[in-house]
Amino acid sequence: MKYDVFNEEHEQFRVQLRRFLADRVTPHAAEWERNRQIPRQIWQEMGQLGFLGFCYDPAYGGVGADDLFRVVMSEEMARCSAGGFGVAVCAHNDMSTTYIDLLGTHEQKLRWLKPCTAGEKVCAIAVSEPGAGSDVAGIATRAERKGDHYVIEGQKTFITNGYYGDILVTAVKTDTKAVPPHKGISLIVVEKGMKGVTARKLEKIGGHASDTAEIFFDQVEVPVEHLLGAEGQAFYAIMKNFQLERLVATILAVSFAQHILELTMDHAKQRVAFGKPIAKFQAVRHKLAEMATAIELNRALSYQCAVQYAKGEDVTKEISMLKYASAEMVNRVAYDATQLFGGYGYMAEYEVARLYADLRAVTIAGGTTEIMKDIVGRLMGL
Amino acid sequence: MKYDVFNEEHEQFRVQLRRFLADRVTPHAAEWERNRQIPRQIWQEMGQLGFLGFCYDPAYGGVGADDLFRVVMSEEMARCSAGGFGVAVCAHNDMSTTYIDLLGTHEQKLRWLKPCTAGEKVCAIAVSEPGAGSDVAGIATRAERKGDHYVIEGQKTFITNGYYGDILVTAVKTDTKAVPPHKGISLIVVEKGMKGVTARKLEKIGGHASDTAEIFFDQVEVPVEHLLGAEGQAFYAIMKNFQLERLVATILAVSFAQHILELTMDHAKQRVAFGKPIAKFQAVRHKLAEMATAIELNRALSYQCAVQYAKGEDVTKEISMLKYASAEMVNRVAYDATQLFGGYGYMAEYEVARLYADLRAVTIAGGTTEIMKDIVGRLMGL
Amino acid sequence: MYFNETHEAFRASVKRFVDREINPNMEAWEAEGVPLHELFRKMGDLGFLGIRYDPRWGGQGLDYWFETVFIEELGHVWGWGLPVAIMVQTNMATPAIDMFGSDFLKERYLKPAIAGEKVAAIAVTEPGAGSDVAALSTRAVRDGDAYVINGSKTFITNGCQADFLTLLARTSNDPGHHSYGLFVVPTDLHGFSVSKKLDKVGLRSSDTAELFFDNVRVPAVNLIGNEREGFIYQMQQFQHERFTILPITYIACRDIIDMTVTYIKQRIVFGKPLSTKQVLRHRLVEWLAEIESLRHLTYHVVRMKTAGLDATREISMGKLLAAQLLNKVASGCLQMFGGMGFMNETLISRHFRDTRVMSIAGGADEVMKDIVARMEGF
Amino acid sequence: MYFNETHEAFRASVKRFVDREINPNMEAWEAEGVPLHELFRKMGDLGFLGIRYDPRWGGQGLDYWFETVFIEELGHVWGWGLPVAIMVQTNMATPAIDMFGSDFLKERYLKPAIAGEKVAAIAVTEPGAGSDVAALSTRAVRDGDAYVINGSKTFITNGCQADFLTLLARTSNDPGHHSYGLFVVPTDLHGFSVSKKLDKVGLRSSDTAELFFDNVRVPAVNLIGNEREGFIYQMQQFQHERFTILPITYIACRDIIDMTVTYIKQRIVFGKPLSTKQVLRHRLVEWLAEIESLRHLTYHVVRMKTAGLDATREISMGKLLAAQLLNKVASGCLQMFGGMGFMNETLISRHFRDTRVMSIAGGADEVMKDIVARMEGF
Repeated sequence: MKYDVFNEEHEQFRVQLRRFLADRVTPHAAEWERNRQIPRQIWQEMGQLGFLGFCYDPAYGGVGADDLFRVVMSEEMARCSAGGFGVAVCAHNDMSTTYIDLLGTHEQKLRWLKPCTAGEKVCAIAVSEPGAGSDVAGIATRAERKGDHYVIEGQKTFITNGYYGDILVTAVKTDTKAVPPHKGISLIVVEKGMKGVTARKLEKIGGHASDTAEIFFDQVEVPVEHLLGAEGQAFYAIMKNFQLERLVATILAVSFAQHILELTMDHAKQRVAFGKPIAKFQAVRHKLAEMATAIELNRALSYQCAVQYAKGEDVTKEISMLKYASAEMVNRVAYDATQLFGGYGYMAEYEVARLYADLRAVTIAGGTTEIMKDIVGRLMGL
Repeated sequence: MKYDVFNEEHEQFRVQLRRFLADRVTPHAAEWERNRQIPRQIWQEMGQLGFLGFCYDPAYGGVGADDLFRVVMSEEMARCSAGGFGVAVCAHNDMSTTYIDLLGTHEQKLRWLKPCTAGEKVCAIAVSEPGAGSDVAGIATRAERKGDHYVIEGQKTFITNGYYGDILVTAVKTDTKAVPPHKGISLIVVEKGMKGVTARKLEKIGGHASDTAEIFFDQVEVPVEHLLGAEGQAFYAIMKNFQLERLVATILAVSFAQHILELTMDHAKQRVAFGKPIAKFQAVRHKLAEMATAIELNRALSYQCAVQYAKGEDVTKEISMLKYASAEMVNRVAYDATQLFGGYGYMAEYEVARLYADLRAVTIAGGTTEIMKDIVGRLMGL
Repeated sequence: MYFNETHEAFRASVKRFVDREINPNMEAWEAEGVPLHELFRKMGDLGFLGIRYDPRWGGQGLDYWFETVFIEELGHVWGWGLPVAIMVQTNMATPAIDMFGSDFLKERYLKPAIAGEKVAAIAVTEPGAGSDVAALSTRAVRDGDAYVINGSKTFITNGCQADFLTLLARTSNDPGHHSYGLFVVPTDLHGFSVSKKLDKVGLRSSDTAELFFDNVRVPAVNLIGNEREGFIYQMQQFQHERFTILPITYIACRDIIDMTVTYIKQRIVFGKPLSTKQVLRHRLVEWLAEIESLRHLTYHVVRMKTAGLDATREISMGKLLAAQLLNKVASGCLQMFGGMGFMNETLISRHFRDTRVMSIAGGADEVMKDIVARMEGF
Repeated sequence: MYFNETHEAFRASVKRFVDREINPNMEAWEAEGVPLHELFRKMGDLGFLGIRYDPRWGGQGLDYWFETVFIEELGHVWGWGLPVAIMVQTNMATPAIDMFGSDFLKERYLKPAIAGEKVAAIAVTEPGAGSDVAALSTRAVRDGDAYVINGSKTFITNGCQADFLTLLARTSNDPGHHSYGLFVVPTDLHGFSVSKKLDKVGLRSSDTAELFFDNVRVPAVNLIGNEREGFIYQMQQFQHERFTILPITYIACRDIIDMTVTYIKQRIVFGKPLSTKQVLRHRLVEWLAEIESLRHLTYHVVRMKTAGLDATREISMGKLLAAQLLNKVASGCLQMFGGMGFMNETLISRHFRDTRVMSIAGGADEVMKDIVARMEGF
């Protein structure tokens, strides 16, 4: 079905990106997964080709593209058969550099945003802590002002790009006595090389190409010029960018699901049991029809949200709905797909098997299903 | 969220219709349900006010409105608290008179379509038979040409408006030897007063205001001028109009669900248990959030389909998806709503209780969930 | 495997009664209501209304297995209104009298209830208080040799025909669970009235009423046990009530599936019987597997009860599973009947209408979950 | 309620073994694989590998209840790879030898398998044939005093370490089920090779292999029973295999829930323990109710087997329910661990990865449904 969402420029961008991914990413995906690392070179290539930071001002290497380009990007990242890669790139592009763009000064943007757009630096957002996930106001990492420095002490966890990345946009408490507490939260750029910053790589169920880290800040001295925006201003920026982050997560989920469906349809048409392709069994056919339907339902609402979001409308409720609905959907689709693949659906050499593990994170990362329902309920006035 | 689907004229139509329904329908709904009949007068009023046949040519009483007016109409019918009424009107407006408009000659339209648009005659579509529901090609009702008449022999069932209605657009086999069999199917207009036509009213679980009948044709002589279109031409018309019928069914389902959600939210905010409104219990809040999410997913895809359908695009696959997804969704929503109403959810004086029974039909009527999945599977190339 | 010859003989007599005295009348009773006194008299004569109760009051003095057999056979009734009416008599309104009542109450109410001479109802729920018993506002105030009762009760099965009610009322303003009394309230007392007969989605062969108590003077001897412990008694009585849905469900679900299979085997669609459709076959099996599990959870409960163990946890789990299964099977089988399923003339439509309430009445699903969660200590 | 003192003593000895010899090693075995010979030798010494088998071959000669105790205790293992490896030895690859094999085969293979001296594997599935056994293409052709086997098998648990395989191969081109033979194939024969060690989503402590047979000459005495009845034997052996998932599931699910409850009780979110969240509490109860039901369906199966009845229908139902429950609980509990659940250092992540296969292996859910549907006659 036609959706009339994207214009010609979006589609051109899609074609270029798709070609790039097919040439430069898909063939190496297995290797990156095995190495649990994405080579630096690929970031640089993406930067050079305009696949990073395209929404930002030309002064910082972007082209001022609209948010629908992010949608195109997410769709393509999900179908390039590189588990974890899409998450890493979106974490850089849509979930962390965005804060520098939103809150940073011209100098800060030149210093950090520009190299991120060029793919020379890899960016991460560090909000989650062992004791505070969705409860952003509850973070314990402190930044104490001492003269022209902040001294940061604390710990972050589940930070995508946190191990191999360069720039950490870090949420800290600059005022522990603020009432309400979220007014004491600020964002400070921490560079990975700084003294007192250490990272521990976490081994995950899936998404292996992307690195996820625990990060420790032990009396890290950061110049005050690393503060993004004003002190205490970060909470609203974080809440705002969560919408983009969740929209991107939704687009990824829908596109992953579509990709899995296509792989499964191919398999079901080829795999013969009891004398016919398994696609000819009603239970299989109906399952595939259900998968396609669930995908289409989520696609329609996600495009609708994307269009409204790009127009600047507040679609927090709908994005929260979608974040969880699409995440649950893609997990269901992955489950059903592995079922239809039979024993092969459990073998790591099959993409659906890997995706089943990779995608388990999506009902959790970026706000759990339960938190999303809490938010939707609140926005419904309950 | 804004959907940018309807223009000002649509919204004006909505306002007028909503006012009419609130004044003339909702207050009498209980009575009609008890009487198991909709008074003739209301059809006439609707006709006079332009709420019937608005899509047809002015020559036959319409205003040549686009199909999105049907969408508006369905939405409003679902929220007027009159169980069965919406189905009766949509059966007349979107599921039966449409064939006269599509296939009829000028004379036929003057004779049957015009009074239907005026609300003077009530129309029904008679396809289903005891032995053939979705299997339209398998109908057994015969129409044998004898001179300038057809002689119809057979039986139809589950015919909405079949008991009190006037005009039956009847699917018959004019050629029992056609290969493939569906090429032998024609549509003939049967008037209820004709000799040999009898109807038995069926008692249903719900939707009581609307009459549903079994109709028997015992050597019914019908002049050949009652044939709509050419002999053997009906199957494709039926398949085509099924798309509209199913789209309307989807819109009804989504709107019913929205209506139920609103009733349930009101209840959940007011009903106190264990010292607080039940809406404050997480299990209740999440349930309501889930209902709202399921509705929004179906709404987004149904609007998208409606827009494309109105443009003349082929959206058979997506409409088939929606037909079943929305029907299952509204049943789930009704189930959950009755649960949240507790004992009141089972008492017939509560609208959600009645709707729970009314809506059970929607996963069956107009093509069962299973048939829809079969169709989707086929259109996916499985 | 689990029942012996005596059980099976008893089963046969219940079956005969269901086949001859109940099912042929269900159509009429659905339309007009059940004449409970007439029916219960017959059941009383056959010993069906006091299976577990002491022979001293006319009971059979049999064990939980016989009760299970009885309830299983009620699963074959063509509709749920009547079994519910019977279960109110045997498992909802009388167990507390049996367990905690005085000999006076047993002689005066339990005995005629067992004999089928008096119809009983259980009056706990109120318009403002369902599961939240602490919100009950019907009060019983001691006045000389009587308690004066004021308030209203709703959703009372058998409420229009009952001769007496087992009624829970607040006897103290203290918070907590020790502020309620359980009373046997005859319905011929001055000030009692049926304020409304309720119209329901289903269960049409059972009457459901809203009751009103306007200074009803109930003799103090009609108090069951201690005037502050009624809530505790009722919680125990609830276990008997909730248990009933377990056996009836796995039997009725099996019947529903059987009649559906019969239908889809003869229903030809696109040239083949509907029963050849894989998705329908698979769906039926999923339900059958749950039915089989529920049966064995039930027998486990029977063994626990027989051994004198507290089965609250298992009964709550079973109530939850049974009610959900029932709704799933009734609605799912209706689907397989296609258009005919929505027509009142098809029995499946009655099952669909009747079963919806099972996840709500007798403790909603959510309440069952709360109970188990609390018992599990989380 | 269902186990006596002897059972409980046996349970304690299995438990001790799991706690001391298995769980402390699981982390290492997940990384490097289990040294099956070493482990099985210990288990053989303790009599764990021949619980039901004839003492003549070193078995314990105990009944199905003891087997159930053993499998239940394996439910406490921290991961599924090892229990699966053990179950292959005791319930998948050897029951047919026990039931239909010659004394020669029992002496030569069953006895050392029971003693833990030989590791067994079951080789049925092929790259082109999973549930569709009729599509099996591995052939065994009689040639003098041997059968010559050609073909390949896949998804073979213990395949890399096995000393012998119980292998199903086509012995005739006739259609139907009487064209297969079941063979005991030692892996040191010429022409046998492990063509591939398979990398899996989970079950990392168990090895899974693709095997290749290139003119492998198996002595004719290694045929189990009749050369045309292997399929029939295998169908019976499947019942032993499929049963194993029942006890292990309800125990493991309970363990998973317990560890999740422990976690959510101490995990504070927005100032309150996560365990106070109603939706989580309710979800846990739903699973507990299914766990309890599955347990009692299982004990029913044990009683049926003990009574010598055919429990194919009930085992198939149980396999279906257990596998689905397992997936639901593992994934649902992972959710409650939040981000930590996705990290390999959290045990729940292993359960999630390991359990996915249970709805696929040993007869997929769909196959179970087809079997029951056929047995039900629809």
